Amino acid sequence: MAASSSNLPEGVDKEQAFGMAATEMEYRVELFNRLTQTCFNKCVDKRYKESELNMGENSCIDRCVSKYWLVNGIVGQMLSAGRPPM
Amino acid sequence: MAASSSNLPEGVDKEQAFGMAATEMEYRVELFNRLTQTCFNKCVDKRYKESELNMGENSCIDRCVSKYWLVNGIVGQMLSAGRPPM
Amino acid sequence: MAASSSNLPEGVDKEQAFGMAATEMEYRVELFNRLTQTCFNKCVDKRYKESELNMGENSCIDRCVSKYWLVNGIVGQMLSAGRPPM
Amino acid sequence: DGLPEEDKVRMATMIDQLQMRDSLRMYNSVVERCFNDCVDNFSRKSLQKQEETCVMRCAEKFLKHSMRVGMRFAELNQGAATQD
Amino acid sequence: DGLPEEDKVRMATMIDQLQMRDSLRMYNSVVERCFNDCVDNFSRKSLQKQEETCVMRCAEKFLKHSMRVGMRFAELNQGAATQD
Amino acid sequence: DGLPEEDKVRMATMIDQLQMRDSLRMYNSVVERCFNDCVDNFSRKSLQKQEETCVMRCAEKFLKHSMRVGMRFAELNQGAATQD
Repeated sequence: MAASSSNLPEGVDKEQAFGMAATEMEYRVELFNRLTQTCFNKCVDKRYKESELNMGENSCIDRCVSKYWLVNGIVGQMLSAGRPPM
Repeated sequence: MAASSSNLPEGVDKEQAFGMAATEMEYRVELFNRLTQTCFNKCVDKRYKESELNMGENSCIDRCVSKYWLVNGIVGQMLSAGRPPM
Repeated sequence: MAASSSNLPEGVDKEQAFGMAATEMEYRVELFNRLTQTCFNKCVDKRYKESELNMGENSCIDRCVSKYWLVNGIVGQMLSAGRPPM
Repeated sequence: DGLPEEDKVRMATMIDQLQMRDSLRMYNSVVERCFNDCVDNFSRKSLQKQEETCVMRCAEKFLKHSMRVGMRFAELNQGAATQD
Repeated sequence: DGLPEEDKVRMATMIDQLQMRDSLRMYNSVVERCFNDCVDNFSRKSLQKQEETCVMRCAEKFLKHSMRVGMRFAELNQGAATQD
Repeated sequence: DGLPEEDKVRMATMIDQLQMRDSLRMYNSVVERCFNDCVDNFSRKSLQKQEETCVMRCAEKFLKHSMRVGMRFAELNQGAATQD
């Protein structure tokens, strides 16, 4: 992220802080959205015979979220090994 | 959208108004883009034997747009039933 | 892009310049990302028997990037023929 | 907490706007998904009854799914996940 | 209409920029689609003649499609849609 | 070059933030892709050993792929591409 030197005009660092907070939030939202779409594809019957999730779908969803979270962790570790951390 | 109280510094409400206008426009653009991609997938022959849309494709497109619009309305009603309106 | 008349308040043209620079960067990033995803789909074996790219995959990737670039050029020419250039 | 009032307001506004943008995107994605899964016949402009039913079930199912994922996701974010 | 001149200019600038961003995205998506539909052989770096023809037809077809959808979409936005 | 110092700083900040956003998106897309390609069994909450191996190879392969594409892309941007 570089560049947080000291004698800048005051407004700049503040902009940067707001920008980073927005970037961080966007990242989490995107993670959640991809996880949601992916687990729907993997677990939910697309014939839509009813509007409830049945028991099999519900437990598939729980496990899918858990596994997605673990995969996220593994990939995160690999990426942060190669690069400077955020 | 909460928070449009009265004794804020004047700049904030204006920022908010510009932000909401941008969000609204982005929504419409995304709706149009998804509709366009979806109806191309449903209606257009991908062998590309010519560069014109034939009559069958054209009427499929018209009906596809109409149906997508109706689906958009149904889902919108369902969502706004559960939540506070925009 | 219209509207860069002369007697505007000074801040506006500067905002516009920053905005255009950001738009241009986002375009290049998106081009790169789509190219990367597409060529991975076309060239890389998804069974992941090893973590190296083999020789066949590597030369497929090089040619895929080259062809994607050419397709980008063709479509760009067609679009700019119909519309005012950026 | 040490933030000036003006910055707190601005941060809250930003969060509101990101959430609004996010729900609109989710809305768009549900429409696309349910249209794709439920509508395949283009001999008419209007929806057939069973297409309508399919769309409503699809959207409801997706919303329930999304809420369940949200709960599990929140648990994991708080490190409250249990083993197998 | 009651907006000060400065805000009108800013709004117009914002709309210009969103439209520019949108056309660039559309351009990127056409390239990806037509590449995917038309190019499948990677024994050479250059495009074969029939791949080039396919790409040009694909892009032209997509543009015509997009314009047609735009017209229908505008009609629906204005509530001018007719029945079946 | 003629830009005032303040604008240069602002431009650099903008580039930093776009790059940060872009790497996070790339990260999210690798996770989704490798999950999709490697995980298909949901009888347990934890990853099986061969799923884990698959995910790691997938991510590593994607990163190497991405770096190679980056190099070729940069060459083309500089007009340094050779024929066939």
